[in-house]
Amino acid sequence: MNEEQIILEVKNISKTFPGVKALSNVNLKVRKGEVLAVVGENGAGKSTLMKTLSGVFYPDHGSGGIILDGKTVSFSNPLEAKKAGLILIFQELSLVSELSVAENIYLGNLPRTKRGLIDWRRLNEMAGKIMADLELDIDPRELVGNLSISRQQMVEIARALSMGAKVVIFDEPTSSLTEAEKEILFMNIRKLKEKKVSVIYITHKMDEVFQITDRVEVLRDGQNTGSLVTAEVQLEDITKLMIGRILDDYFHKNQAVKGKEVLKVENLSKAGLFENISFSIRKGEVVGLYGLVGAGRSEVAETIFGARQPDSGRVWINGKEVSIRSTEQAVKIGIGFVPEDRKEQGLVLKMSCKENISLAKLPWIKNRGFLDTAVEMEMYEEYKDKLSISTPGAYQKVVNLSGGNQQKIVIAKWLSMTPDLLILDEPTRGIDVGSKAEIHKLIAKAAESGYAVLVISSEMPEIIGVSDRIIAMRSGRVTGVFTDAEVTETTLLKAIAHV
Amino acid sequence: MQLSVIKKKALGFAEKQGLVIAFLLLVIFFSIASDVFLTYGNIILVLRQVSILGIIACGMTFVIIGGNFDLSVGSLTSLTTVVVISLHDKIGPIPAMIVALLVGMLSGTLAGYLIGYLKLNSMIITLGLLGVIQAVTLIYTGGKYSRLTDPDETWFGFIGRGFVLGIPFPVIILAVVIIIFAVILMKTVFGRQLLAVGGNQVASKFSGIKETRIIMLTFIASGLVTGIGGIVLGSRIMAAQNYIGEGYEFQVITGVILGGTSLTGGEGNIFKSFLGILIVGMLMNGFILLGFPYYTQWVAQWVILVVVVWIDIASKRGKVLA
Amino acid sequence: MKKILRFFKKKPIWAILLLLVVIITILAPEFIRRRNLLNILLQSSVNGVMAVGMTYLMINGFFDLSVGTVMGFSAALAVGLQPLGIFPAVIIALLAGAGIGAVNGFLVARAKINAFVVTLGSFIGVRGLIYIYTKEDALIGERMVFSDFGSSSVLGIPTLFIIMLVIAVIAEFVLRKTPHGRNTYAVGGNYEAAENAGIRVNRTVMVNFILCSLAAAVGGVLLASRMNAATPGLGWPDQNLMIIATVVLGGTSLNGGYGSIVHTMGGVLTIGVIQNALNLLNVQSYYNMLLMGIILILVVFADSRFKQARNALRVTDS
Amino acid sequence: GDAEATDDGTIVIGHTANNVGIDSYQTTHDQVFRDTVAALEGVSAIQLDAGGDVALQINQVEDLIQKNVDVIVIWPVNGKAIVPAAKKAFDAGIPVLICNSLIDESGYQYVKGFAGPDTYEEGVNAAVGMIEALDGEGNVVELMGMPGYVTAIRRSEGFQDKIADDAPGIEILATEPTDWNREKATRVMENLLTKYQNIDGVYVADDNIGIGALNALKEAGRAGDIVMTSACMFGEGYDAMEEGFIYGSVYQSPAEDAKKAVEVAVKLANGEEVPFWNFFETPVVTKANMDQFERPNF
Ligand SMILES: Nc1ncnc2c1ncn2[C@@H]1O[C@H](COP(=O)(O)OP(=O)(O)OP(=O)(O)O)[C@@H](O)[C@H]1O
Ligand SMILES: Nc1ncnc2c1ncn2[C@@H]1O[C@H](COP(=O)(O)OP(=O)(O)OP(=O)(O)O)[C@@H](O)[C@H]1O
Ligand SMILES: [Mg+2]
Ligand SMILES: [Mg+2]
Repeated sequence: MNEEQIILEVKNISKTFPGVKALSNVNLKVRKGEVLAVVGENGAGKSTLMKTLSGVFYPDHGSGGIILDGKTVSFSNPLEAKKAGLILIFQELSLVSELSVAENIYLGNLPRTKRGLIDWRRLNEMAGKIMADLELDIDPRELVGNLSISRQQMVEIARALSMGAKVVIFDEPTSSLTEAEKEILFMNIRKLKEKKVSVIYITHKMDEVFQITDRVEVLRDGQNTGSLVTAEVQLEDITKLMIGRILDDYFHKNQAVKGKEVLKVENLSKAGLFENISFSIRKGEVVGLYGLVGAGRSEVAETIFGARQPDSGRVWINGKEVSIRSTEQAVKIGIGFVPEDRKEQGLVLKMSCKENISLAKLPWIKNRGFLDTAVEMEMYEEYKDKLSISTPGAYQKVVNLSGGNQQKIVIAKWLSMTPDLLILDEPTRGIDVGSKAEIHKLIAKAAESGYAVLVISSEMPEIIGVSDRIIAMRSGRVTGVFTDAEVTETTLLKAIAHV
Repeated sequence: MQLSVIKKKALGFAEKQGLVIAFLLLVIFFSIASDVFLTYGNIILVLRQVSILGIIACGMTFVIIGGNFDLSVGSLTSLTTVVVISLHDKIGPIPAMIVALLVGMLSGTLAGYLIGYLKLNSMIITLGLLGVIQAVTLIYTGGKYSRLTDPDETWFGFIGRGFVLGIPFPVIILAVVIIIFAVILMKTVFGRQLLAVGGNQVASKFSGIKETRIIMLTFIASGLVTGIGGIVLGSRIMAAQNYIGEGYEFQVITGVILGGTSLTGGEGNIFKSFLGILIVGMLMNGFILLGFPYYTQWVAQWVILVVVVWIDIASKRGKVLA
Repeated sequence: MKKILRFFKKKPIWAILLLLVVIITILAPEFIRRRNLLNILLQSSVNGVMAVGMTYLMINGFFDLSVGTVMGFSAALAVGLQPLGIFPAVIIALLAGAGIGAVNGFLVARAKINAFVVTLGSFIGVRGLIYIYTKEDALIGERMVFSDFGSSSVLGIPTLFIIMLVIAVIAEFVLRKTPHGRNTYAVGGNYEAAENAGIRVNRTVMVNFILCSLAAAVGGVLLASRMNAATPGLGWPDQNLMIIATVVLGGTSLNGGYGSIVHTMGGVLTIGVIQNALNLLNVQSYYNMLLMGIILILVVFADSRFKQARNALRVTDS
Repeated sequence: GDAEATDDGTIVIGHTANNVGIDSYQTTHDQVFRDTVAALEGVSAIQLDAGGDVALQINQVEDLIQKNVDVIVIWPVNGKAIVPAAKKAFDAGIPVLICNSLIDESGYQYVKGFAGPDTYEEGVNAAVGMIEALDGEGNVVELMGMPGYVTAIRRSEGFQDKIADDAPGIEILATEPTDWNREKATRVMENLLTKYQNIDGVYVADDNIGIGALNALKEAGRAGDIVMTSACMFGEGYDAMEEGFIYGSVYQSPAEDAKKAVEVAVKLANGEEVPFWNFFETPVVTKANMDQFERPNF
């Protein structure tokens, strides 16, 4: 590697949290104008590394250093890093939705007239120019809140450019993007490359690694386990470095014998969200609900779970017609629901692992009217082992767990309920390949132990891999039902694509 | 695991030290400055003086754990006092007390419905309710004082004035309410669900918890204990004044905040709330004992509130300033 | 027509105000008389100034429970210090207000103590200061010029209202045109984003706390000039909450990031009109209180529904 | 009748009260005022209530000026703060009558008169009773009403002046505000009893806080032993006097108060000249003469 081309070098960085060594002696080199993938299991330390680089965290005392553009640097906050050209684009976008696009781009650095007032003309011109540069069709005067998520991401990129970025870091940027939006993002990343800006790209989606990156850096348990050139490697090479073994059975086909009908939905409608949704799931069956983001799948699932009320339509559970008015009722009837946004909908972050696992089951673990904490502890121990959740202990707050382990906590919560119907909405979003395989195995196991399972996913290989039957949705309507045998990627794509 | 439990406990203690330190410092200060402060009689006096605020604080703690405020407790105290006093002679003490409790719960239900189910901002809603309740009180009494025709002929006065084994009855009521609320919070399903809802409403809903109902129940609990507070107050003074509870809301909230209940919800401790209320009560008692001008206690409350909360936060983050 | 509807949907306060004016005029024809309208303007000017300060702070994402007592404190100083001369007295009163704002701001911005706690503290504490300073008695000004000013008018328009108007116009201008104004929106809209963008967040918060208390102090001085006196109970107990409610009425978000002075003025006028009407209509005071309470509840209810409508508009916009 | 300011020869009285509903006295006053007006031919009233808010009261006076009423009766929330508003009415040519609580001296020039009790004298009377009961020797504590409120201040001044002038042997140990709140009065009294072992007398600004203080005295077993005098008699105080717990008090009837105000106001509206001071009788009551008085119904 030509040393002169190195824009960013990380040497022997360590970072310790109370009870966790998140990074130990990590090294990283980024060349000018390249896209470097950083991959690793949940909790491997990817986000921690990036936050340490960009001044959100301090590295451990005396643990090596960061060299940016030939100079040793140490940032005490993200702003310093930004000024030096190292820009981290957070997963939760950091834009102000009530301000205009142009203001957001130049936030903290708004051009002023001689009198010290804001120079709106110049501001909009400058922003317009950057937009034109990126070939983006966004009006600088538009309020950011009026833009879609992907367009907001573009605004972030524009801002990075306006600040003279040398390295832009994306931490799982595509988790809330549609396929088409992802393409726009990639186009922009390529533009960054052309401008000789380097990109660090964190993802769990291996196809993206091959699509967009030049090199791959693999982390495991806070350590480097490999540095590869993307064009020269296979998926297996990467996953092996990530999880320390070969991932042989990525998808688990469910072998369960199908039983009676557990869920039947007929003509379920909600104005503006979905219309005339009908399908059914049998005991032991895994049904996939596939569509683009915004197709209305979550809304259907949330309606079945009682979190929303339909305008019309009928629902049967185990052959009995029900009208589910609340999530509480749904849980009593025997429905479990792993929601798509685990931080907002799945977990009480300031509560412990133990308390989160027992959250849905509380009314059933009473002893003489009081909460039976012994049972609660047993539940925790049981599912910690069953799902191999890695956490320092029952009292660890879930906010400190990695994404994958957080997701397992949510799944544990529902498995402990032994529901008749388990709904999983994007269960592997932000989950590493290893845990993904485990979750797939869990889904199959759940079906085999007699649950009916509904899985929502935006990943085609996953949905084909885990489902016995697939229901395709587009703009709130069912556009096709496929059995495992007849489904192909093309037919599925056709069913969900916008015409 | 053992280790992490110990560590957690140690950390937890360090965080809460601020309140305990402030409390002890005040006790030391007052007992040096006044030789009657630490006498049995005065301690009992202070306990009795804070009993009404303490009872109401239990409900307020629940409300704040749920992530809300209840500014209506002051005027609700006035209303329930008026109700119990004005009905006492007409329907007898027990039915009058029941009606007062029902009125408290009714008001709590209304607040709970608007805030829990319709998800309206609790601060403004309970502010509006404060006015409505005050108006209802005035319309009900026609602006007159209510009182008992024959205060000496009823056992009702025992509630606010009686003693059991040398302990004032209001203090016993306070202790019972504190224990019940603490047990509910720490040992029951509802308590856990409340902490969950305060921590994350949406996630609680998606765990099959009826978050709307939980929030509503916190306000009903607040209305209920405010009703109890109103009864004790009525019995203490054997009369009712239309504005007697004015400003209680701020005293109670101050105490609960001193007790370390997080204003963002999801955390709280009934015993600490009581300790906070005790500080508020001690100030009034101590300042009169020391002969300080009455209103200096407000300034002291300001300083103590800021210092205690600051110490708490600073010890949590390990730095004085962020 | 659609445009008008849309405007009212986005800024419902003006529709509410218009409706009120029509109804009240029908019920009490003298409402619409010039003198009465001027009265309303005069009576709204103290609240108006205070609401301007509160709007800044609320756009910034905080609110201040102490404005009522700060108002009382500065009124007491402005009257009590008149032996020093009116001008020095007013200056000291304003500085004292700003000083309390600075303490609040420091505790919120630098010590990161919850703003509710901080301002609840000063709400109670400043009340103590008032009573200590006034020795628990009302103060009366030595010079009638002060109150002559308070009841004077320029070209028939009450001077106090003109002062409020000037403050409001400047405030709106600063919000729209200066970096501090935009930073206020940014900090209130997304604190971390603002911090990461290099905005001096602490300074912004601090300045807005000072502005809010300063506005309250100005309100106190204006009120004192209407009475040439100050009473210890001024602003207690719930003027603070009324001001916050007024600002919310004007559509400023309780969560920060959204709002404007112009619409706050809508809220101020609405409250002013309602109070005036209750007096003109000779509504008994108990019902007066009842009505105010119900109106507050309805306003938050409407606010939450309008917010939904606004978000719906937003989706259809894009 | 319904109030509408016209020039048809009927009289419209505009009235802004201090804080109706805060105690029975003010409520009764308000009610009697209404009833008295209703009973009069050709007189009507617009009755507003400032709710204890000085700013609101000023607005109300302005609004009454707008209504062009024939006379404005003000029960000031605060005697000092109301002066400019009185001046406004004066400038508008509307006669102003102050009732119950006095306006500040600087405002005398803008008002036609005062109708109500002499609250200073009430304080003096309570002091006379105290001196009598204690034989001019002893330690006394004072429970005030609402700080800043004229009645509270004047009763306090009357009491303190009289004690200072006539009984150098009496020491006032403490003066504490109670905000006219009975429960607060109890708490304050409890704390004072803890602080001072040597209290001989308690002076209370009215019987409502008096009963609050009496509750504390009873609990401490000192009722009757510690002398209490009051500056305003309420129904319960009447009973307590009967039982011997209150030594002396002052009889002040809200009905008299209101009637006096209406009477003077009507005269003013008709353009008649009235004397500035229109006190109504506030006689001293002790156990000896209490049977001459009806038990107050508030
Ligand atoms: N603030 C924190 N306090 C304590 N531990 C933390 C904190 N942040 C991260 N950790 C721990 O550090 C380790 C690394 O976490 P990190 O978030 O960097 O993983 P990651 O590779 O980004 O995982 P994911 O793919 O799930 O995002 C994990 O064990 C996590 O629990
Ligand atoms: N056209 C759109 N542009 C931007 N956001 C949209 C659009 N349509 C829907 N959304 C938002 O995207 C989110 C996901 O939508 P929805 O839940 O309906 O889709 P879904 O099929 O469940 O997809 P997923 O579960 O993958 O998010 C929702 O918050 C919705 O408001
Ligand atoms: Mg991560
Ligand atoms: Mg969705």
